[in-house]
Amino acid sequence: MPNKPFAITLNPGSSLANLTGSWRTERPVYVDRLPPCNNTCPAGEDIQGWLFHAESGNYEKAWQHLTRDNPFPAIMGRVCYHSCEGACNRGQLDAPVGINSVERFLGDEAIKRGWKLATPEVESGKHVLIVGAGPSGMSAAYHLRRLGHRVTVIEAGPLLGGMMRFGIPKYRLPRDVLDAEMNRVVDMGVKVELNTKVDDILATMKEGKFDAAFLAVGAHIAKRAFIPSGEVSKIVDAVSVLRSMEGEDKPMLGRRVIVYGGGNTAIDVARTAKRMGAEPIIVYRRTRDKMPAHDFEIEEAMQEGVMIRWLSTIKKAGDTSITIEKMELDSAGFPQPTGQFETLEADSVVLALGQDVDLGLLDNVPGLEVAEGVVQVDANMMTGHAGVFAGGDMVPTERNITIGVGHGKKAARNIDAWLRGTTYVAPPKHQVATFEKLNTWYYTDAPKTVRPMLDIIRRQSTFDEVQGGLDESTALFEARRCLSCGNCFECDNCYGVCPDNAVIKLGPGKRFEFNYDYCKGCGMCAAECPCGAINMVPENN
Amino acid sequence: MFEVRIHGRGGQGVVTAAEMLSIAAFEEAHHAQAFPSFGSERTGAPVVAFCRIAEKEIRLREPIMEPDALIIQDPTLLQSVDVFSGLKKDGFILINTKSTFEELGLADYVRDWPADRLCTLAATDLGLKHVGRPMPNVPLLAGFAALSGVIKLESVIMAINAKFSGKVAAGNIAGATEAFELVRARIESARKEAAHA
Amino acid sequence: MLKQMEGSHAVAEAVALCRPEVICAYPISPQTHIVEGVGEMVKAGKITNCEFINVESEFAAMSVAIGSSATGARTYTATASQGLLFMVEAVYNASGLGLPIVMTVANRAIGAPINIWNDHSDSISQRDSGWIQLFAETNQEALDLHIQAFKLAEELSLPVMVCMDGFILTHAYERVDIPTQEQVDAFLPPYEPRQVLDTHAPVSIGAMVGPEAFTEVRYLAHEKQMQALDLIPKLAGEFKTIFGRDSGGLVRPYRTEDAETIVIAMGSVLGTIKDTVDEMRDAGVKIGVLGVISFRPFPLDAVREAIKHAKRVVVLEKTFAVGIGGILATDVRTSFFGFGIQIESYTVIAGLGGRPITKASLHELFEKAGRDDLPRLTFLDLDWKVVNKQLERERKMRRSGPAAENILRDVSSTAAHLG
Amino acid sequence: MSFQPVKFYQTGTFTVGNRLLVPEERSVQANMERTNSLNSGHRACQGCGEALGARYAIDAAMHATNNQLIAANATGCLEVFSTPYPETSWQIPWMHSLFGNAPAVATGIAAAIKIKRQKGLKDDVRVVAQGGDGGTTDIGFGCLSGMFERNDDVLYICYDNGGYMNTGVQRSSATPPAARTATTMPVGQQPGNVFGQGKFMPAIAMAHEIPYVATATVADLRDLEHKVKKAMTFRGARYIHILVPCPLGWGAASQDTIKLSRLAKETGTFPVFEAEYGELTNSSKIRRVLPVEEYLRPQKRFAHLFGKTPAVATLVRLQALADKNIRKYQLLDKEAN
Repeated sequence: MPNKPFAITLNPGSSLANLTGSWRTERPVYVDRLPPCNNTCPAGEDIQGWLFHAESGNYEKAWQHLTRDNPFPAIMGRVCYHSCEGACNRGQLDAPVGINSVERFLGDEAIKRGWKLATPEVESGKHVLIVGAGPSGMSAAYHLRRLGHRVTVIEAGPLLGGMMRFGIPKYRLPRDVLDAEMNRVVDMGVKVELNTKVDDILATMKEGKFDAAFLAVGAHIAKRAFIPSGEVSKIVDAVSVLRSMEGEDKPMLGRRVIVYGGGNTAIDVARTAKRMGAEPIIVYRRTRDKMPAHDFEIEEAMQEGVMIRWLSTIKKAGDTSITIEKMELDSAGFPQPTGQFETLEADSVVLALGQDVDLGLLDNVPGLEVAEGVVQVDANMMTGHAGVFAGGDMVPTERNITIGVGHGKKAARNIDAWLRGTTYVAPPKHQVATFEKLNTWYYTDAPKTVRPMLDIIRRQSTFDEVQGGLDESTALFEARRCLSCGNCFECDNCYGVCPDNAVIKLGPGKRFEFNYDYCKGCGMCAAECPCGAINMVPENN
Repeated sequence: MFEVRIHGRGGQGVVTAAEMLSIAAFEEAHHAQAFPSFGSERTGAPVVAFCRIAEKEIRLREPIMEPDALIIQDPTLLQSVDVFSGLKKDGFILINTKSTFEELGLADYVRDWPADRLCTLAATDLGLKHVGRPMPNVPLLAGFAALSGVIKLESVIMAINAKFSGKVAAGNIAGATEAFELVRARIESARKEAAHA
Repeated sequence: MLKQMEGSHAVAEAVALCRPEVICAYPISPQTHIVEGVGEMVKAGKITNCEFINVESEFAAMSVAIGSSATGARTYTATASQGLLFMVEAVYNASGLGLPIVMTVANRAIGAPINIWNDHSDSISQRDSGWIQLFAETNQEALDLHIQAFKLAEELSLPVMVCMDGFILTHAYERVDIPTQEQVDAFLPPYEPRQVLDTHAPVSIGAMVGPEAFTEVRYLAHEKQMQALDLIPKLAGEFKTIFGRDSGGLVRPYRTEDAETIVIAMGSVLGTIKDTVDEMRDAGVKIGVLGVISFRPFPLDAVREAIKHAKRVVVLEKTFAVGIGGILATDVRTSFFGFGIQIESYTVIAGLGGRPITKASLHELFEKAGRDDLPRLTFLDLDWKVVNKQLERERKMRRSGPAAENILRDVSSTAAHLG
Repeated sequence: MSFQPVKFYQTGTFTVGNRLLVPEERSVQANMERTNSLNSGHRACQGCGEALGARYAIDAAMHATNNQLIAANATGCLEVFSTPYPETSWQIPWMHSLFGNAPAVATGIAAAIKIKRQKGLKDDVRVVAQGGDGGTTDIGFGCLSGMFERNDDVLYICYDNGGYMNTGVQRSSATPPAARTATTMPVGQQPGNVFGQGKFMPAIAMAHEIPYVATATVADLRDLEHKVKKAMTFRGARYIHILVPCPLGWGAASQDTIKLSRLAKETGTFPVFEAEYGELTNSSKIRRVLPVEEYLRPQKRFAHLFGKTPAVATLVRLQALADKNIRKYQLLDKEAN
């Protein structure tokens, strides 16, 4: 600057010559953490990932992202017990993100708009047998097909869906929704054989020249309990009642229906009975908080007029009545008889005491081990017999649709690896993004959107779907409540709050980089990162 | 060089009078230098202003200590200020008053003075009459022109026009003219008396 | 065009002719008439494209000037005395930043005791501030120096102080020749800043400079003032070509050719001295005068050249360095010290706080000097009676009271009659 | 919130950026092409609130003026750390003159610009002056008041960190009561800065009835940018007072700068509001009211209040001051609370 007065006048921005990064004792680094929703999802969905696209209003991309892991968002959005929402960090702020409702919205949008699942680019030439067209089997079919394998599903029943159809009343899962998502998998080129029971798995595999098999038979056999009863007493099991709802002949239960049990099936059956004009009473031996059924379902059932007798067991069933004994909880929380009895009028008793799987097809499989009514599998979901995998209700696990769907995915990945002669290794999990890692100040106050509920009168008398869906604006709102725990969502906070302009913004979708030439290591970026995606680590000298 | 000292009180236009005197002299192609007593005098306080008139550049910057003429704008100053300090013998004295030198008690001081170098003029009244304000400075200046002959009435009028405009200028010109005539008449009668004496 | 007008008004006219763009000032006697004059001209539209800002202090006045000058506007302000001291921090800043501001200082004493009358203490207190200081002898010169000052300031990128004696010049009505706008425009081109706050070429002005470069910055300021020693006479020459009169320059000798005694002084007192010298010359005394116009930069060579044949110099200055004596005198001695020139030098402190410097006193002074019968340091017309009385009082009493008020009481018998 | 908040978005308008907003509604700081008026390489301490506030404010002003901006800067930390010889961090025309004269220098710049515009300059160049609290409330107070009174076309921005941090953390007239500084040590009968002294410059600015006065903190960027941009829609004197924590002077962790700003606002200790022509027009409401302890406790300058015997009486007085701010500046949203 020869023309400017010496030292008095300086050229702009020349301080770039001064690399203040040398002051640093700690450096910020960008990290990705595992959001608790993803961590919890039995189906292994990248919930935060698909919400990200939904937040932008790009629902098809969100759906595509979602269905990478789970092909049934419309079903999930209705029947999943959404443990993700229980884990959601937002729950500690106001209310969890309504992940389930957004998922349903995406699923419904996909059906409405006819979005298609991705088909494989290359065929592997391998053929996989799947036994059972329930959530686990159809999930596996989808994933294996995506991976390029030929898939044949053999189903004993007349329709696709398994327990999704025969275990869940239509007021919770309308059948057109179920059919749409099942058929979409079939449309990928999955072969289905209905009304076909596999009696000997190895024989069927050999006959069909299958390279591997995935066993996904549902728990359709009701558990029985001994109840002294008269001859004319009408005692049926819940699975049969629910199954018969799908056929032509509706079950005849009478007006006063006693449902015995405290699980979700008990609730389903009671609510179904209510819709058929009955006055159902659930008899359960423990208290409400001990009831295995989900509380919201209990609440909905009670709203609809289902009566519940807590702390009661059935001692005797007569022709038109039953005798129950009152129970009390001991200090360990177990129910103990009190010797006090009561008589309830009853036209029928429905037993909802749990179900077992029919394992007859496995009788002659070498190496395969069965214990406590379920098949033992290794970490890769393979049974003791090479090439035979199992999942869903058949293996030791909690039983619900989402877990089944997750098993299908996991099995598919392992089957795929096995077919290629390798072993599937899941990518390492990031550290979970816990609530204290977040700076929640930055999130707008936004209470959860309440999904519309059907009028109580209609709920008591029809099988119309109880819970409505979100419309686009509410779905968008709900998606945008996501905190993006542990993963940069490009809020620009680090870029903005750096007093030294030492954060480089790389552009939409490309996130940021630190400019360590100037970063002094003050830690403000990490402190003010809303989602905990920046870590401060000591400089190594 | 002709040196004039003007005494008055703050608010009576003493400094303006000196300045106008210098303008009048300048209009007659003289060199002139007017300056105040450099004080921060407030209204009512004794004020002095000076004016030098010469035929060449005036370099001298000292106060006028031996004036050729005195204009006294307020006769009450006679009690408190040595207004006659350094006045050259036979210098001009013009006093704003309705009284005579004798009535002012100056009979002894001016005993040997030529009568045509002494004059009193009720200048405040003239100011009131023509401008509506008790400003004696312009009538005195015109009176001084008549008394001393150092400047002409026309030059005083030019100085008035340089300092004032509109009605104020017109009033001042009228006042100046009347004052000039009054003083000239008195001087002439004084001279006649002196000639008769 | 010849006009009879007040010095302040003449300066205002000169400033107006220089097409200033920003004028800011805070009133202080005896500068007020200047800024009132330019303020009215701006308001009346006589000066166009000019912003007149009534600031809240002298510190603000100089600060506003700094801002506007750095933004490329030709900037003018005026002050005096306490006002100059109040803005000192900004005064140094303006020169340090090399901003070509022109400021009139209507020279006035500095208190305490408070005193509104003329001497040079205010300007001289800023002799090391890095400003160029030019002292006007007459109102004509004051007027002319302002025109030259803008050109000088802008060519060097240094601020210039035009110093004129408060009241003695600022309030004196005398004849001045007001140049035409065409003449001024021919002499003074539009301001082309060396550095400017420009949104299209951003720079940082006024950054901190550490030990590694500060000396160089200061040296460069000195170097610029050395350049001014060449530029000031050159501009005076150009000025004469266009305006037809001698004004400005570094020094102005008067009857020094064969002078044995040369009186050196600055400002309006030179006129009284010249009158005295003329009278002494008429009496056959070989005496001359050297007026110093450029006090900063101090023209060592020009002063030496003017006095080298004299036997003695009498430096008469309207300022006083308490504890040592003369200031101008010290600079004058620097001009010939070490050059093998034998000159007696006498320092005379005169005219402090408006004390009139009379021909009578000067006659006596110069005659004494001619006989080399003068103390090295003389206080012209010092009232020893008053001084000794106060000293006596202080010797006698611990609580002798405020000196200035005592002295006023002592001299009150003579205080009333003259200004 | 003094600006229209964005509703129903993941982070609304609390974060610096929001990918879901249309570009025009995004903050200046979110822009990849933001000016970085105060560039990297400056010598501010780690976590300097003033460096942050200055970039926020000046970038916003640059944005609002289409990059036609000149800044005058008072002496102080900002000036010293931004122009270490022979470098400068400023990318805009910038000038430092003295400690106490930034408002007047800015007046001069604005005057020069006005004349240049009269003479044909096309660009509508605007002027900001900036300084710390010492340069603003103490030594520059006279010049600032003069600039306000004349209604000069200058936006003055005060970065308030509550003391003379540049010279080693001495008390200024903006130092809060009870705070420890090097000249108000926590000793004696009334430890720390005394109650009842000091001045709140925004209220004084309002008393001048200038077109626009606002306060802001570095914790709420959108609010700050909104105010700077709004200030630029006015002609005449404008004043923005930004609270900028000083990790050194406050004895706080470098990463807590924004957090402390937030707490200052949420406790009512620092009222965030806007005023036009002397009248309060808007208050940034407190989102979740917190007791003043939350703000004081992380700062070592208040550590003496939380010793073995907590200074309960002092805390009560400080809480009362915050409560007064809440009432006076209407900091609670009546509907929300």
